[in-house]
Amino acid sequence: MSADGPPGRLFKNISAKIASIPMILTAVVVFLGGTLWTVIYSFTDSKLLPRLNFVGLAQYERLWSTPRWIVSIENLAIYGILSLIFSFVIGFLLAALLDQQIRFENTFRTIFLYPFALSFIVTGLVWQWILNPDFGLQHIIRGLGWENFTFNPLYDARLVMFGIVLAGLWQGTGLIMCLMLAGLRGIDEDIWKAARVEGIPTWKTYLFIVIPMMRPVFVTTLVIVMAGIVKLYDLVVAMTAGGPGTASEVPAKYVYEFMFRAQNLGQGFAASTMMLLSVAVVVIPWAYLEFGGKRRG
Amino acid sequence: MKRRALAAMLTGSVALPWAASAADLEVTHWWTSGGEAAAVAEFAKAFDATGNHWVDGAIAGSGETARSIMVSRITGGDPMGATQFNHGRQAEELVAAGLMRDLDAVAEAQDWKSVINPPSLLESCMLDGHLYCIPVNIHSWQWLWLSNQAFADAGVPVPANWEEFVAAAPALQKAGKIPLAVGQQGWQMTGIFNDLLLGLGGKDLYLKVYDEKDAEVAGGADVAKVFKALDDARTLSKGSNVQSWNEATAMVISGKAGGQVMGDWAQGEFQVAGKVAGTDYTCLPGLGEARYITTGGDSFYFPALDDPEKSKAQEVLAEVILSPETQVAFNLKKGSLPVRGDVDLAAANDCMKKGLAILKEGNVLKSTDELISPDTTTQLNDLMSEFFAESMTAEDAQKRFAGLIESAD
Amino acid sequence: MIAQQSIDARRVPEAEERRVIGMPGAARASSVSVRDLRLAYGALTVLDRLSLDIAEGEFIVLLGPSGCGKSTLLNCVAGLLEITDGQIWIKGRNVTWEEPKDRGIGMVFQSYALYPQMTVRGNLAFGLRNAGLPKAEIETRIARAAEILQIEPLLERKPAALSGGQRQRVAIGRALVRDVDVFLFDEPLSNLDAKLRSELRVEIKRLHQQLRNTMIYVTHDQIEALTLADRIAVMRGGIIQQLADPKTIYNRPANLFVAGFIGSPAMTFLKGRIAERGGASFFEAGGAAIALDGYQGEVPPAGREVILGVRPEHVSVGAEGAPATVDIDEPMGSDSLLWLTFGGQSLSARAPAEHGFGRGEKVGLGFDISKASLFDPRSEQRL
Amino acid sequence: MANPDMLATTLAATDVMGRAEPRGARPRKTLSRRNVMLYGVLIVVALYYLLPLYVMLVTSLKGMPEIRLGGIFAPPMEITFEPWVKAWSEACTGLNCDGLSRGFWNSVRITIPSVALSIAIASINGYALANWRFKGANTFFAILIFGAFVPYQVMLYPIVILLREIGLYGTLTGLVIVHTIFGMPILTLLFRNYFASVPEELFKAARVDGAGFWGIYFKIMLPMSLPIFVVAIILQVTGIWNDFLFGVVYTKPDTYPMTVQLNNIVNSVTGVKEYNVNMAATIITGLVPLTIYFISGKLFVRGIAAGAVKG
Repeated sequence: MSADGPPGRLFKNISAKIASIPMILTAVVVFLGGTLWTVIYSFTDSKLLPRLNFVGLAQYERLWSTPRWIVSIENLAIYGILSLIFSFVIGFLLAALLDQQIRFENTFRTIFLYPFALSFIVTGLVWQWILNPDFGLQHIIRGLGWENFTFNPLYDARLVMFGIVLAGLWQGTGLIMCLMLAGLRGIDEDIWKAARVEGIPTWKTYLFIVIPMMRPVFVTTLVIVMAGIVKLYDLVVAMTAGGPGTASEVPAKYVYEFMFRAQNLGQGFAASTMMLLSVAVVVIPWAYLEFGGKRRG
Repeated sequence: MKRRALAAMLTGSVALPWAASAADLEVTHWWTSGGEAAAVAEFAKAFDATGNHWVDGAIAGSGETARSIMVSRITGGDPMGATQFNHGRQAEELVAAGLMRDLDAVAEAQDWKSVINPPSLLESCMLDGHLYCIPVNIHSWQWLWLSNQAFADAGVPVPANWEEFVAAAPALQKAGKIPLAVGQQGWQMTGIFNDLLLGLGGKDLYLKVYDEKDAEVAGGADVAKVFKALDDARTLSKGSNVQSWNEATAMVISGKAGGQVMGDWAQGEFQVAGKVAGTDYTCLPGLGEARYITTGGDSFYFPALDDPEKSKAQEVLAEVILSPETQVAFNLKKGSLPVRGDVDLAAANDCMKKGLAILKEGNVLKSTDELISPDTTTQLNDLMSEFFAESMTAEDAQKRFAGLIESAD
Repeated sequence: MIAQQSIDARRVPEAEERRVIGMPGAARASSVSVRDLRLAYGALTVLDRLSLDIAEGEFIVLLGPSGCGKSTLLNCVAGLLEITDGQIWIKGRNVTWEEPKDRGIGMVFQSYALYPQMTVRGNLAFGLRNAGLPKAEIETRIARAAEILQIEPLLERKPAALSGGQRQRVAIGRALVRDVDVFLFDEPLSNLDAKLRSELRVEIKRLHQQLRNTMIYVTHDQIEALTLADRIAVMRGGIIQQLADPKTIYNRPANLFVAGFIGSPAMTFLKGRIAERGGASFFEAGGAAIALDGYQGEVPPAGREVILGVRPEHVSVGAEGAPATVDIDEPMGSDSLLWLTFGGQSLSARAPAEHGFGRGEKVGLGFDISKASLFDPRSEQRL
Repeated sequence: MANPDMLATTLAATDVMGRAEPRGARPRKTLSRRNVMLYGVLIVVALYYLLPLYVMLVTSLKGMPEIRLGGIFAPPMEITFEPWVKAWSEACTGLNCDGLSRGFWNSVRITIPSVALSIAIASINGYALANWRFKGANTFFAILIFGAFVPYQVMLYPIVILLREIGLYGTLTGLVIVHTIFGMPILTLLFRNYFASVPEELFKAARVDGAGFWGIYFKIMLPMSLPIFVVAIILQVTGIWNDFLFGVVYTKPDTYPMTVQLNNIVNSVTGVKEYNVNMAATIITGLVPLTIYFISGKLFVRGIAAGAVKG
């Protein structure tokens, strides 16, 4: 490079830029381009094939007057809130328990983590079976003498989302536990000593000292958990196929089915757009603040 | 030509002109249950006998899963050799976009116009005067399948129509049976509704609602009766904790459930299980009420391909599928009716013969697949599954149904 | 500003006395020159129009509290940070836009920054291999550096198997093998314990005397600065407050900040005003007065408010002198630090270990005014 | 956020791998009430986690008649491996009755290049983002993170069109690209965090030593990134092996992955559901990711510690 003046802006860091081309292409062409494409076609009356016959907001009007969409949103909210709370609480508690210098830590950790290796299809299938009232849990417990025992979430519209959360947690908390455990191990040993010297009870140390220090872990975990929640689809399909009725419908399923089953792409794209926009509005500014911001982290 | 093709199949000879160009043809379909798989094997066998090779692209689950994959592949520029669709309006746009090839030449040569019965089947494959698909079978929805054993256990005679069935339900329940087996999927419930609509309301009402899309009628007193009956069906289906239709059928086969409202494809399951119509189970077309059936069914579409050898093989496949021998073999296994009026179905069982008789009488109507768009169908399925799962009143359901018909396309 | 004024006063090292040992090329003329350097991140300006000239073979220390910009300046010289404006010259060459490797520098870091997966030998060889040197040459250089730093027995070990002091020797070795003219040290001793620190400090000094390379050394430890430097640049807020040899910095700090930052125990500051009696100037505070006879600098006119800065060791405690009261006695082994009240203000003084003064005792103070400083309270500059 | 620079620089370079030892409050070694509670809770929770696996295993070893008798938790009275044999080599989908065996090799063929490519690209992305930030890089990264939240179903159609336009639809390459694209957000995040936790001075030292973008990546960063690579490999093998949607949409019957066959077996019902075969098929399909977990569990935690703890 010439020593006489600054090199051109474009050629600064040129290797890094070249190496980032796949990322830039993915971000711009797939995620941004795909989103724009979806948004544009959501204003059309595309049926089986996309076509640019604009119909204004008609798809959105229909979307928001469809009970199934409303149910889907509510279900996602229920699932999201429940699985966020429970996976964080359970994941953290398990991690805290494993962090007590116990024996067989590896064994326990493997047991908690293995469901994560299975696909949602498998998880859904097994839990559908365990929760089946005719030969699953309810059947067994009734057989043990509690004749009136009723636990039949998958065929009860009011309880079905809880059944799905149960299976979702079974599969997902292991990873959360792992992340939390890693976070706990990253805490300086001196913090524990200091807390003990000052006579702060263990639970308080966790709550007011350790957890605030684990913020980066919580951020990463939140990204992973939330990304999983928005995408919720396979588990529902495998466990209930959206039933009973439409009681366990979720937005991703609505999108998929309107695009391919109802052959109403426009409607599917409108639903996609609502999902994408709500995600974009929350995620992009947050991601920029969290990961952009100041200097190299 | 037809004779020669027939001869080729019977002898397994490959020395015929069109057999000279052998090609692998991938055929996608969603026929994966026991009876279905046995039936589709007949197609494959016949096609392989022409020297070509049937590459099986079965996708299990339901038609919906499979259809999304098929549409993706066709629009993605990686089409299969042939694919199943329900005939009707599902593939309309693919044809319009020029992604499907026409079969005019084969149709001409084979004189399908005069052999396909009812002719309406072929019509629904036409667009702008060209033929784009071939119907492979006639499926009718309007059947009530009853387990003779369940009724014997309950100590009541096997009912002969819907009213009797409803009346017999308490006895079944007392005997620990579930009166009506229903899989928890919207399309199965919509099927029950449509059957009740045609069975209890009759042909005119059915057409007023679905063909003319008369919202007033849909909200009127006649349809209200149908919804009342649907309410009964809902009550009778309590405790039916299965998802797919064949699991529900299995409940009837084993005598756990009294009956199931399902299309004639359920027949295949009874057959695979070794049950005999009349002695082990009873079938009531039109639910034992009005003797009409709708002629839905499956058809095959042929995506436009660049490879001339494969294009040729497509024509061979179309021809083979519609040949009388394949038709007989296939439909016997599948439990559906052949699309040709000129084949002999002596081997058919009781139930199929009942269907054939109705077909002969000409009491056939277009299926909802042909009358309303998949979009409307999906909304209808949602409504019905909500109705079955929740405590929605019949009145509310009807109100939404009327609204749906009003905006239907 | 201050930096610019002080440049002219820089001390020229006695180049003719240098004995050249070790690295060939160490005697080559070299100097670093930073011209009007500006570094800004958006609206935030970290370094503003900073200039600094370093003579060949000079050992310069950048000293200041954390966040003063000293490490940033070093990184700019190294080429690890891209500057916003200005120029950097090394050995008469404009290297402003050159890669670090092309600037002829070697750098030693606080955390040693040894490549954990490579052996010590691998660490030393890495840069040379990147430069495409022949194998034999690499071996020669490593052997020589290892000899100078006495790390020969460690060559085949991984960094994880080394102690902190050993790691830092290796880190220095990595700069050494590059055979460069300018060494940059970024707080190299901060991670070591006190004993090791003083050992390595001596070693670095010896190394400099041996090699006579230009060295730029960043630290927040004034002892390191005072012991090592030919010249010290005291920095705050991205600005060089004073650039001078250690003696000047110590005795004639350019402003209040430098005065307070340098020296341990710290300089005491007394607020007061100038008075004049019989042609002599006095510093007056709370009824007490100190004669300003022999002050090294310009004594302002009477009536002016000033701050008097005086180091504890330049205050003598005895029976006679300016009256003060003993508050606290801090014995420090070799001597004692006395905290006194003088003219209503607090003042510290160094006294012999066996001074015999008790708490509350009245004493008299003597001041070595030639080593004291007067500051303008508003501009904080030395007068 | 805690200042990561400080955190990173105070860590000696060799400590970067993260710790694997417990560091919580120390329990007494005796069989105290606390320990009884601790292990009690852990064992109960472990049972909850093991229950489904137990059910799967037990069921897969039973014959159909025994399953009909009910009692999904009862151990098999008569152990039979027939369901396993059937699931592996006999179960039918449509006309193909070769069970999962065919899909297994397809899955291997899909998984290996997809895992390799996605990790290669994501690690370079993360490295560029952490150590060589250029103008606009954060904007692209923010979009990428947004991509992590995009349901696959939503992007199915645009990707069909994209692949069609570049002529890769229906090819293995196309599928590998799709997996790479959808694996990129989370992996890039992990790698970026990991590389950011490597002391900056190490990176600076390497630059002074004359190593460039690729030199530092291959000679400095890669050799010290084993834990995060293990995490990435585990996540990707699991994700790609278990993928159904892309596998079925972007391939043909000849190259269907194992999950598609699993779905076909599980959902093709011949009258009565063959639960034992289904369960055997399920276990067989999950065997590869499960094995990887069991083997590298400890490294996984260490890697996670390095990739997620430092933000």
